[in-house]
Amino acid sequence: MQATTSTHTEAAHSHEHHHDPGFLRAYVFSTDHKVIGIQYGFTALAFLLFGFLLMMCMRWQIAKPGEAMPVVGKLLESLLGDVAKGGVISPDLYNAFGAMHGTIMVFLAVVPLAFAAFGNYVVPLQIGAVDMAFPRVNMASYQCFAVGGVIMFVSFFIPGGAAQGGWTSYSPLATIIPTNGQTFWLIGMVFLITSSLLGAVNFIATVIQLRAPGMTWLRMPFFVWTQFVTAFILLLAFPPLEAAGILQLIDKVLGSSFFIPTGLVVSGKPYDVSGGGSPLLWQHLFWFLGHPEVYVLILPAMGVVGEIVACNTRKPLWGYKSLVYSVLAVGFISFIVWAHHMYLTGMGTKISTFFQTTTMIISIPSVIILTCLFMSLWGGSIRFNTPMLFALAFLPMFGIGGLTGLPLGFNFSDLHLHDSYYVIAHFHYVVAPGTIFALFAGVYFWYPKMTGRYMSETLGKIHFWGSLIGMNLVFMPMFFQGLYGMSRRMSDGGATYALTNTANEGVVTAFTGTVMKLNVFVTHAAVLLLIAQVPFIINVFMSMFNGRKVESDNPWDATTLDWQTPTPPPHGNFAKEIIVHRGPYEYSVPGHPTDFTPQNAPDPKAAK
Amino acid sequence: MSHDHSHSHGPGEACDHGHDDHNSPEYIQKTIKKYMMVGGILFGGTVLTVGMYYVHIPSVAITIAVALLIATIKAGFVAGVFMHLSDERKMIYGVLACTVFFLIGLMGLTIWAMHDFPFFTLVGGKPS
Amino acid sequence: MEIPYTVKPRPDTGLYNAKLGIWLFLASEVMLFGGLFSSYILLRVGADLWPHGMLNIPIGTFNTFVLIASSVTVVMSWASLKLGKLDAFKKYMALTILCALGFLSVKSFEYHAKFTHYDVWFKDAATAEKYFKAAYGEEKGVEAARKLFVERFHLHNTKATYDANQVQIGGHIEGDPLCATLKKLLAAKKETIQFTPDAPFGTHDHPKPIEVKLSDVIRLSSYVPSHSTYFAIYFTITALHGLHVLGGAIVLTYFLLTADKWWKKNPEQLANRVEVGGLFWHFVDLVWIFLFPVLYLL
Amino acid sequence: MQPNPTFLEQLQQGFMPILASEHGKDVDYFLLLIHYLMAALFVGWMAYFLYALFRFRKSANPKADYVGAKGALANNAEIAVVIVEAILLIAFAIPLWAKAVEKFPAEKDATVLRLVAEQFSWQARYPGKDGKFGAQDMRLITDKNPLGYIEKDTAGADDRLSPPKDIHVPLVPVKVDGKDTFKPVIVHLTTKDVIHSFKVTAMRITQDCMPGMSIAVHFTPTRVGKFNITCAQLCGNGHASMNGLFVVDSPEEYEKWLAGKTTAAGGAPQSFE
Ligand code: HEA
Ligand code: HEA
Ligand code: CUA
Ligand SMILES: [Cu+2]
Repeated sequence: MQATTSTHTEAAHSHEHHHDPGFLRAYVFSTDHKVIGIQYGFTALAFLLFGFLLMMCMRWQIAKPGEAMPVVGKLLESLLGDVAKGGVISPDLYNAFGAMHGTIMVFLAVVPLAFAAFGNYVVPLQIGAVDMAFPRVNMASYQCFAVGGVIMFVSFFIPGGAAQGGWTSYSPLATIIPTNGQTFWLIGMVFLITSSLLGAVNFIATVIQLRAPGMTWLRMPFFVWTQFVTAFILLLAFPPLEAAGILQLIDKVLGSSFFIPTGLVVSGKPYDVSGGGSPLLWQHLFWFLGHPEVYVLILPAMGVVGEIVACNTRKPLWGYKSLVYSVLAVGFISFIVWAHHMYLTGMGTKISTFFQTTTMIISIPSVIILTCLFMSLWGGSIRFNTPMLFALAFLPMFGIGGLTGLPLGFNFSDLHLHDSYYVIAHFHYVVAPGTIFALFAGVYFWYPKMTGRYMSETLGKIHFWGSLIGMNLVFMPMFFQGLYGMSRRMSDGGATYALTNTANEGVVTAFTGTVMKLNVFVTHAAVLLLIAQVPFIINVFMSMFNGRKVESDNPWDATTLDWQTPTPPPHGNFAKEIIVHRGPYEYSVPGHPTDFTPQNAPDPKAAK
Repeated sequence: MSHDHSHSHGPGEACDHGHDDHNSPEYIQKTIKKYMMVGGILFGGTVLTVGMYYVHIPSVAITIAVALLIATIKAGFVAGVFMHLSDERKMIYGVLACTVFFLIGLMGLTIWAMHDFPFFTLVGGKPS
Repeated sequence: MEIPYTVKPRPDTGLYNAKLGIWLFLASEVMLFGGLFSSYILLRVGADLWPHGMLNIPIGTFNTFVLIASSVTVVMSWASLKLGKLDAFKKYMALTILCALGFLSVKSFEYHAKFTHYDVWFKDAATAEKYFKAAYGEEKGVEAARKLFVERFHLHNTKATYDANQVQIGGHIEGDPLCATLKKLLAAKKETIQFTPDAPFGTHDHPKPIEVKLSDVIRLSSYVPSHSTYFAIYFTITALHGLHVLGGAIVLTYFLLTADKWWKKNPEQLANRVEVGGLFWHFVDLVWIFLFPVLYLL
Repeated sequence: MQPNPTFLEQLQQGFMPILASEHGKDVDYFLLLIHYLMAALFVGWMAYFLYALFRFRKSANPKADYVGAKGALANNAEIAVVIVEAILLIAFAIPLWAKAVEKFPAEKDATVLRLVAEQFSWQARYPGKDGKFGAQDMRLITDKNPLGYIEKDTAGADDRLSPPKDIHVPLVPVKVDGKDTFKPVIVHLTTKDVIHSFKVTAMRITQDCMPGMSIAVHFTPTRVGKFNITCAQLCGNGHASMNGLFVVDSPEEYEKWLAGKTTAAGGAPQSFE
């Protein structure tokens, strides 16, 4: 530990030789991977909060169909006009918020946070590189992302509002809605996709080319592996969606018919286009990305959890090789399961059998990954700090989400569950208490490296328990609602189908009081969840100034290279040249004086 | 993807190709001849394809197959010689192999899915 | 500390960074165009009528030659650098850029020709017949129109049949307006248009202009994306390809203009940059090698 | 008809809506099986998880063990999951799908109707005595002819049109291979505009209506009653209110209902009330 503190002073010393690059160069147009990572991180967190707030408006409407939203309703009316007349969220606005909640959460919050922010900050550090392979491409990637984000954000305020076709933007609906929201969405998506592609090229090249001497493939931390595979998924799955987006844009703007078949009649009038297209084509191209995309959301999260579990159990990850191979397998198979989102579009039996089978096959590597992480606990010396709590909670939460993917994966049970709240609950368990918890864990874990200060443990624990309880109260009831037949994307929360609706008199499947009461319950739980985020926000900002200072460069006594740098790492990252001597998780090595052996610590045998 | 490098060498060690030969003037001179030849082949292939169109082979299937075959051969020459793929590093083959795998998945499965569609389409609004 | 392997290859991979980078980028490009080609196949296979011979083959062939030539010159420019001949490099690179500009200008003429060529659909078979006779003569008129239609869609080769309700007549509107539509013409308070029909199949002589009442027309469209899925996919793919040509040309021009500076500073890096730019350029050529037969010939 | 059950009572019936179709039994059974598997895995892993967290907490186990768990348990758990999934897939999902969805009954032995979705309503056409639908052309659609039937077509002369959002089928007892069952229903689904999805939870059936296509589904109702049709695919701002009634009548009531409906294509649709 003495050694690391001395590198600290050394770095501080060498830092003085750098000339001051000026505020703009240092923070806005920086090409340093750490600055870009932090830029991504804050933008993504802001969008995460924004996406959540959109959902709170929707949850209000689900719980109280037709009633004006207190306070916020007025604000929405003055900002957005008639779509929020009298503070009531109209179906148009509900659909716009729904589509944008999905889009923002997936493309503007979780991907940038999990992949771009953590990836940018941590991957070069963990492989012992001085920066990304293409720093300027890295900056361009962030700028494309920012432009895409601005376009998405602005689209709320254009006449007619944001896109209303769901995050899946199925044609013909997305094309037929006369407002311009969809056009903005598509242009925004083209920017976001371009950003991800640039990022992916950069990540892959960095991992392949810039690993420090001795950092062989199987000495790379698990986190780097997950990012590497994620980058490949982005690189190869996004372009077909970009193609599809361009086609839909041309449909929308130039009136072509890629996704519009002949003979449509909209509002009683023949739809005036040439026809001859296919709505299924859009779905294929969308889900060709859409399914691999969900692994883009989960793999980096698994990587974060792996790092934190290893460090806080003080022992090597169990089955490191199986983890790596499983991640590779997930990456490959994720490209050939996409049509399980399309079982009920009338597809033939042969093809649906194929996709059911691949869907079951892909669950196997997921099971292996989770099993390895669970088994890693055995024999550990577990420290329950905040990052570890979130990382531990990830495991059963992802487990629930993953397991409930199984009934959806068989077309026979999907027959009943398709497009119900069961699906909503399934994937939120994976992405919200799953991925988001892992990301929280990552923030708490790497914060000391980024700032030189810890986040508050007390606030952290309040945040953790509030979030854990809140998340489960929000999403667990949705399984029941889904089983009962409650459909998703209903702007009135299913009131049309409720027994209280007089038109449903005598209808035996009308929603009973319980189903409708659960709506209200979930909304209350969501409020609790929102309140539980307050300590986090306070914590992030306050700890920068008065958090407890780290006592060394390696505050968690971790083995990977990201902790063998000065704190915070200077431009160029490492104070001296790094040579890697061993695997990533050499914790509690028998006979070693400390319970961790950093990857770059000289080989004791060689020293003799 | 790339596990063939599980015991990768540190920098400074010998690499898997005699790289310097490839930069020698004699070698480049030789390749220039190759480039000219490939240029010729590409021209010839184009003439052949267009010629075929004017000859008008009765079977559409054969026309398509032959035209695509010629195009693939031409593409092979461009990629192999102009883009030096015939003589590239393993890493790049790995990347391209993944790409080809996914491309086949994309094209093959969507086309299969569309063909395994048991239901008829409405043409001009009429069931056909 | 500097980023390693920007010029010299990394020993264990044998690659310098940019070369790996461009190949990764090209991999994603393969998927992009792959997605578009898949769309093309699905649209075409799903269509009852897919037109044929709508594009000018000699021009397309010429452009193919231009691109192939540019591929040869760009690889020669790299080889020249490797041989230490800066002047030869400049010559070849300039030729490449010229080819790119040639390709683009030919393409824009092709586009323009499409934007000013129209198809007109009539409200029913009887009306259509009336205009066919006016265009191609009393006795042979219907037959000539039918022949044009059959040839365009290769009806002798498909299951679809000649449908008098769908028949259309192709040609030019007086004054060659750009991208006019029925809506625009009506909005301009037009009641009739002067229409020069296409030459009958197998000839090159346009018949005399005929007068078409807009009230007899149900649809009128120039050859733009909204005309049919064929033109939609044609314009999408070729425009995207055109953008790649343009982007490539800009980058290559930049290499040409800064060559002297780099030659002094680091000739090897210049050669690497040209190699990487060339890889992109060859890829653009490679895409065209497929586009040409698929869109023009098949 | 149905009293308002408490949460507990609903939990006891698996939180599933009333079941009213033949294959629905299989769906429910299959869902139950999968949830048993999921529950077993969840409970097993949770027990392990909590135990491990407790036993290996820092205060109880200050020094971690470099090697950790020895394989068998985990491997066995993985293999078990694989086997159970394979069984579910091969022994249940695929054959059940083939039985329930793929094998269509003959049209003459079934109640056949053509259901057309539009923003935001459902309307059905019944083929009448001749069992043949009149030809249809979307271009003819007007207010008076909501489904675009060609009037000249004689096959359509005895077709009947349902009011919007009110679809009826009869419950006709029949014997198939000596077993008592009911007459199956075949629904040909189309849509005029965007994608909708025909979902009748009581029948355990969901099927997207794809523009430009006609897709058939079949199921066998097993009890009379009024059930909800839900539109399960986002189709615009009226998506939430795009409900409909799927009424299974006794044969007599069905005939009575049908008799009142218009026949000619040109007939104005009756209003809902
Ligand atoms: C990160 C996101 C993510 C992940 C990882 C997954 C993982 C899986 N998903 Fe999910 N899915 C989504 C996000 C995700 N999904 C989204 C966003 C949608 C909806 C899109 C939309 O329509 O808008 C969706 C929809 C969706 C559908 C379509 C449903 C429908 O529309 O009708 C299907 C169907 O097959 C499916 C299946 C699966 C399967 C089989 C997995 C498998 O990979 C899961 C494998 C994991 C396991 C099997 C867990 C193993 C765990 C254990 C064995 C241990 C258990 C221990 C404890 C519980 C303590 N998903
Ligand atoms: C990654 C993806 C993701 C995430 C994280 C979430 C998170 C949440 N989602 Fe979302 N959701 C989707 C993706 C996601 N969702 C998608 C794709 C759809 C389908 C859309 C469609 O139909 O098209 C959907 C739909 C959807 C619905 C269904 C709507 C409908 O069908 O009508 C509901 C209903 O309750 C819902 C609720 C929630 C809730 C309560 C959360 C909560 O878990 C949110 C929790 C959020 C936080 C805990 C944020 C904490 C962050 C901060 C506090 C930031 C701090 C900031 C700084 C420090 C600067 N979501
Ligand atoms: Cu129709 Cu939703
Ligand atoms: Cu999926």
